[in-house]
Amino acid sequence: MMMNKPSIFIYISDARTDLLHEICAGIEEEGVPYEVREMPVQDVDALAYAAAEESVLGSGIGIAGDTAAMQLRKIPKGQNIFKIVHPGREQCRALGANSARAVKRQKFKGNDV
Amino acid sequence: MMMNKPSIFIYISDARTDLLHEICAGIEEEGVPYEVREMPVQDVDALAYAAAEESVLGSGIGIAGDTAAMQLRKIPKGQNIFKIVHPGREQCRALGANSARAVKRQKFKGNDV
Amino acid sequence: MNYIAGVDIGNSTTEVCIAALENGRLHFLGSASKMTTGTKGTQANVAGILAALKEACEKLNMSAGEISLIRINEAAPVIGDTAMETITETIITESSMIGHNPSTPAGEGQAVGRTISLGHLKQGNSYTPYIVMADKSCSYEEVADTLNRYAQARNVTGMILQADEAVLVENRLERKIPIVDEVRYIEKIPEGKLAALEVAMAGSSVRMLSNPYGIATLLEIDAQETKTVTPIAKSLIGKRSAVVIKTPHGNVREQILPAGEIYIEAEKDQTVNIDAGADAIMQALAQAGEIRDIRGQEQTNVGNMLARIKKGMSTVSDENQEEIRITDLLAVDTLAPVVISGALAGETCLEKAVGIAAMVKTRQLPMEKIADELRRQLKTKVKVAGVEAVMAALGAMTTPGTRLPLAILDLGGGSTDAAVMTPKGTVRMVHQAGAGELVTMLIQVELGLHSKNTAEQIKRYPLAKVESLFHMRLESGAIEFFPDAIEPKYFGSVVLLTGKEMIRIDEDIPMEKIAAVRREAKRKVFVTNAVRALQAVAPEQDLRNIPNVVLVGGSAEDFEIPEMLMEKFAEYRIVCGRGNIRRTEGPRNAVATGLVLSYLGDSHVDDE
Amino acid sequence: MNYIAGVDIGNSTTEVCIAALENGRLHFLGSASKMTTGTKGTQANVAGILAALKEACEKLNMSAGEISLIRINEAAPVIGDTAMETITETIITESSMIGHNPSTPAGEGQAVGRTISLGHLKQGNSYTPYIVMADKSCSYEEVADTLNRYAQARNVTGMILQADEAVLVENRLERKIPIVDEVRYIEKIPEGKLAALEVAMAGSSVRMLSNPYGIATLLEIDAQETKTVTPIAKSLIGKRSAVVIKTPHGNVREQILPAGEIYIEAEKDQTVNIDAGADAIMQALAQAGEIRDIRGQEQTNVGNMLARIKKGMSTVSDENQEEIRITDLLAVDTLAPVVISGALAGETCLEKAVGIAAMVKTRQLPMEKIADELRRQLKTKVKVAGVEAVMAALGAMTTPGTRLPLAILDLGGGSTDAAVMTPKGTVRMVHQAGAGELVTMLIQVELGLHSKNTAEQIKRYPLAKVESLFHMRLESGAIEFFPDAIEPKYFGSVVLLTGKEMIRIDEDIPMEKIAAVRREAKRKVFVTNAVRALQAVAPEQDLRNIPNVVLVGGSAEDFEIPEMLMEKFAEYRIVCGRGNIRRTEGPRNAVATGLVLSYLGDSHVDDE
Ligand SMILES: Nc1ncnc2c1ncn2[C@@H]1O[C@H](COP(=O)(O)OP(=O)(O)O)[C@@H](O)[C@H]1O
Ligand SMILES: Nc1ncnc2c1ncn2[C@@H]1O[C@H](COP(=O)(O)OP(=O)(O)O)[C@@H](O)[C@H]1O
Ligand SMILES: [Mg+2]
Ligand SMILES: [Mg+2]
Repeated sequence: MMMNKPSIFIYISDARTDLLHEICAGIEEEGVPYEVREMPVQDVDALAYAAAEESVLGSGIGIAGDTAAMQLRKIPKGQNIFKIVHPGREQCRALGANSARAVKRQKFKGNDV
Repeated sequence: MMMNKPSIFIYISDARTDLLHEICAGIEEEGVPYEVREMPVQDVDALAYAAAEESVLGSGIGIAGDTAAMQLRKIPKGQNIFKIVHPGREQCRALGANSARAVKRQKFKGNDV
Repeated sequence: MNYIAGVDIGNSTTEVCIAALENGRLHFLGSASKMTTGTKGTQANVAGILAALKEACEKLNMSAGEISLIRINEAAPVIGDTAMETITETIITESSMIGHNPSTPAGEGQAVGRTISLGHLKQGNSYTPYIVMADKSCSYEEVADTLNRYAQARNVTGMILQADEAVLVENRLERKIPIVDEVRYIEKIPEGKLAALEVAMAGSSVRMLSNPYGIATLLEIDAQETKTVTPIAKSLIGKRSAVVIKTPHGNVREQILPAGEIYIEAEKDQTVNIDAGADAIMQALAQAGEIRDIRGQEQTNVGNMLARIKKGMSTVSDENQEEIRITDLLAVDTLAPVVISGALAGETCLEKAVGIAAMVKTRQLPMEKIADELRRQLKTKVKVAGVEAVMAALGAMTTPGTRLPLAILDLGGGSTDAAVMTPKGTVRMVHQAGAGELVTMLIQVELGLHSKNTAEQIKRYPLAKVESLFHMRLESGAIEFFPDAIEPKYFGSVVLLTGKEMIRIDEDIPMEKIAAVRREAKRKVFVTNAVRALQAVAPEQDLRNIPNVVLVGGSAEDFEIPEMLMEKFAEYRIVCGRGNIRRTEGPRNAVATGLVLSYLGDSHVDDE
Repeated sequence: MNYIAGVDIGNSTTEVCIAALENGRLHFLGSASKMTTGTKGTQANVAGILAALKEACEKLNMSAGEISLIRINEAAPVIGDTAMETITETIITESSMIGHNPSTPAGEGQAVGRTISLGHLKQGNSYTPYIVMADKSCSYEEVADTLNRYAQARNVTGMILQADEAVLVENRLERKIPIVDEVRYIEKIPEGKLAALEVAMAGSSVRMLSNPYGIATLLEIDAQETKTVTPIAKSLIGKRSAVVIKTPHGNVREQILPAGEIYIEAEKDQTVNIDAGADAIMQALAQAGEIRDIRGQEQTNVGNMLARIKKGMSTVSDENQEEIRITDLLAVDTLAPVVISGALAGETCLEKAVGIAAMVKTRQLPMEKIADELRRQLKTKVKVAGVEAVMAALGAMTTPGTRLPLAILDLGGGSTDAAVMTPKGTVRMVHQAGAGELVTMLIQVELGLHSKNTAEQIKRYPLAKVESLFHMRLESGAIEFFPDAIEPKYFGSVVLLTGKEMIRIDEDIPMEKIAAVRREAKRKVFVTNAVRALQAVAPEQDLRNIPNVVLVGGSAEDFEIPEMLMEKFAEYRIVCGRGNIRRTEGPRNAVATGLVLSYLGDSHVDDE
């Protein structure tokens, strides 16, 4: 296996495009690279878990339909750091930003988790 | 998969016991937990690579026969951080200590790598 | 068996100590401490005393009723109080500056141009350099599209955005420009003005706009104008991004508030203005000799503050306000981060302020009333027995390695008290304003914390930064692992390690900054005050005449103050360290212990 | 076309500037700078001058031969030099203490007992508490086995190990005890002595043994002995682990070295001892008035140091040593980490030291000789043209936003020079000892660095800590990622970010410590000196009479010094900032530019 470039992984399955779009914007504004991969799995927990496990940076996002979750490496599957269902634009941006902030070791946005 | 306890993984295959013993002592003195697993593989590069990838702490050691290597997660297989062949006691201790120091973000022992 | 209890009512803490008297010898059995209930010296204290006695007795499997004599301290009628006085105020006039730290601006570098809103770009021309402003109603795609469309027809050199989208916009631009974002009140920026904009590299701060001559170079202003932009340059030091807008009257003004004068009535009367700073105030105090009273100029901040302190004390002590006097002050210079008025993006500026602790003296604290109430409730003998500082010295003597002459420094909440006891038993003492509470206040003000409680905790506990869900970095640089992944709410936060739980600090301040402010606050208050206090009681006012100093009181429990003082006093070859009362109590319980010990030397007249 | 070059030979840097003269107007074309070759004012400088001219000409596609006039500065005959003087020395007598920071001691807590070697444990008894010592010939298994075997028969309270195996031993013990390891000279510890041992929690430092009364409590010593252990307690502040051994004459002594006196020959002669500290020395200097010469007491460190400086200068300048005078000093207090003599585990202690920069004055620097040599080699006119400080002021005036009266501060390597130029063209100036090189020296000494070069780089570049193979944490707290995994040799190290390569600091010092020392060194030298220099040249010696200050010279390029000075001078409402010579050169090239500019006002007598 070759080394990945350090980036946040976003694993998607049948994802609502506006969710993906805004989550990516959230990450991009924070200046951390990301990669999007279409996956066969359906379960958002599994997507987020796998994304985090496989990212060099240890930070991953799963999007299935209109649900998204953010995960960090070695956190058990299903214990997502954040999970948003039918989210609005700001929620998506924050989820993306937080996946990047985890990498930058900065406090999460929307502090009162 | 359940979450691992944070520990350094040592994957061994037909390892010389004194090597294992001293390497473990090196880690133990640094106060970081470790786990030893007997593996079917023979290649020290592959052992060290797998150990690092699978350790929550991202730090692993492979020992095959009288060769040992220390690896960190996401460093390509074969590009070991340290590799020692027919080592003496102090070299083994240092290898173990350095796998722990990587975790503690301290400088490696035997600075002039 | 006769049981004797010593009770020490402090500003903050009520401490008790219980001993058994057998064949004329005392055996110390135990102790306890509780928060003081009510203001020191008032009947409200009784609740706290009873609670402390109860706790101590329970540990010994006895009841408070079995105590045959309670000795309470003749508390010095002095109480410390603290207040803060801001003496400068920075005001931006005519929206002339933005200087803040958006976490993600984009495109490092400088730009000069005329301000123009995105919507008006069309009406612009091709030869003027522009700095374009876009409010958050425009999406980043729109903004980038528009700029790319005008790439040839307009010369856009930089951008100011209201939304947090600088990186998003810059990534889509064909020609890269510096972009400042998160400018909250973007609508206040005038159009058509010449402006200079700078974004620093990640991890560093602006270099051109924090230099008056840098601004002069970019905005081509003359020497007179350069003088007026100097406060702007100064307030931009350390900022990640900045904009300076050239407006005819635009400026940043540092206004000195009418802080008022302090009048010291003393052997040699003194007058000093608060805005002369702490050093001048302390010098005036040192020159005054014995102080009768300190007042503040009427109708000024400091005047109101000192009057408020006296009034509060007079209510508590049932004395006329005229009888209440202020006999000591500790003034400390500090810098408080305050949001600049007129700011466009919530800019803050460090305003100068003076923190003041005052020592208030009343004629007499009604300790007898407290004694009466205790007699009534416990039906035992209660005696008001001896001066606090003497008792503290007696108690401190139980620390191993001490001998007379001995100095104690009682580092409390409101006051720092010192006493020197000679081998002949004579005692000199002094009560000085300023102790643990002033430290807490300085920490709160300098870090801009919302809660005093957070400041108190910062004072007491070492810091760590949670760097992942699995580990934290301690203040000392060491890394510590959590046995299990920690809750995400702690992620990236600075926390306090109390030994039990982990307290998260909500404010977003770097750990190193918090630690530096904490140490500096302790140094400013306690090193200054300890030297001042010992000088006052030292034989011939010379510190070298004091062989050893025992630190007692709540602030002597601090994890770094005793070592600061020890290093300071080492210069004078003084043995100094945290006390260890009765080998077991650490720096606590000195007065209570002294009260029990003094029973042996006392005349034992029965008093009901 | 006439080309005119200005050449400024500095202690460190030789700068040139080239302009074309057309119709009586100057057009600046370009500039260059090179390291000065040889000591300033000697013929060895010519090589550097030629190199700089060549570089400037190449950029302009011309040859140095085309230059019609070279104007070189009439360098002030003053040269700065720096040296360091340690004034205390800490000595341990009779192996009475161990206090160091092994990275992995074990079993936090305190212990008291008699020292005994592992081998002698058998001969011990069951009632004495013991502290067992094991050298590195015993394996950790043996040590643990032995202790477990004696678990009932002996009362072992703590351990001292030579090898780095404390955790290994402790993990195998049935009864946990605190263990100090990595004690290099363990064989020097006497057996049968009472000792107290303490290991602090990870991330904190010892609390009991850094307190004299704590030692008194554990070792049950009296007040007199407590006084003698105070230096031990002080030197244990901040240590992770410690042992104090009670030996009859054991002690830690801080010895004051005979540092010697300084004699200031001046309007009012002064004598001051080096060990009185920097403040006293600077005060003596301030009171002296105009200084003729400064000497040091013969046969002392400072005497030798000042004599050495004069001798070096006399060799260079071909003058009698008697003609060479020292006209200014800057003294700075500093603390140098030094290995304590007699230490058992390589303990270090912060010794007091004074850093000194001296200003050496000779009668005249032989600039004419340099001019001759240039004439010979380039066959052009060369003129020695004007006083350095005046030229610097002329050049500084090209900074946008300035006007007369104007003050410049030339922050160089050896000296800090100031000049004030009034609208009438009169200039007052001063040359003061102490600048960039003293800062570098302070950094080297206070951090205990092996190489001066490392100190120079620490001065110039921001820091970062490499926390993994993929990222580093910048001094500002920001995290930065590497595009690819970095070499393992950088792992865990503190590095300097030069913009190009990354420099690893070999010494193991926390990043925060390095940054604090760096800033403090800059503040001590430049803030002190800038105020002192401006006061010397300010009209009526009042800083408020100076409206603006332009910072020039190599140290004005520093990334934090200009802002420190700006904040300092803001108190006096002075406009202060890094110069921007000719809008393009930043703080560099002021003198060279001034030399060219002064051509217009000059009398133009041809000189060959
Ligand atoms: N562990 C501690 N560390 C630092 N400061 C402490 C600690 N415990 C108490 N204090 C401080 O001690 C002060 C109270 O001291 P105390 O002697 O109880 O006062 P008083 O004698 O006036 O009752 C408060 O300012 C409190 O913050
Ligand atoms: N980028 C920089 N940052 C900080 N200091 C610098 C920088 N460049 C040069 N210096 C310092 O400037 C000093 C030399 O200044 P310079 O003006 O060249 O001296 P001189 O006028 O004596 O030739 C040296 O101490 C050097 O360390
Ligand atoms: Mg942004
Ligand atoms: Mg160890």
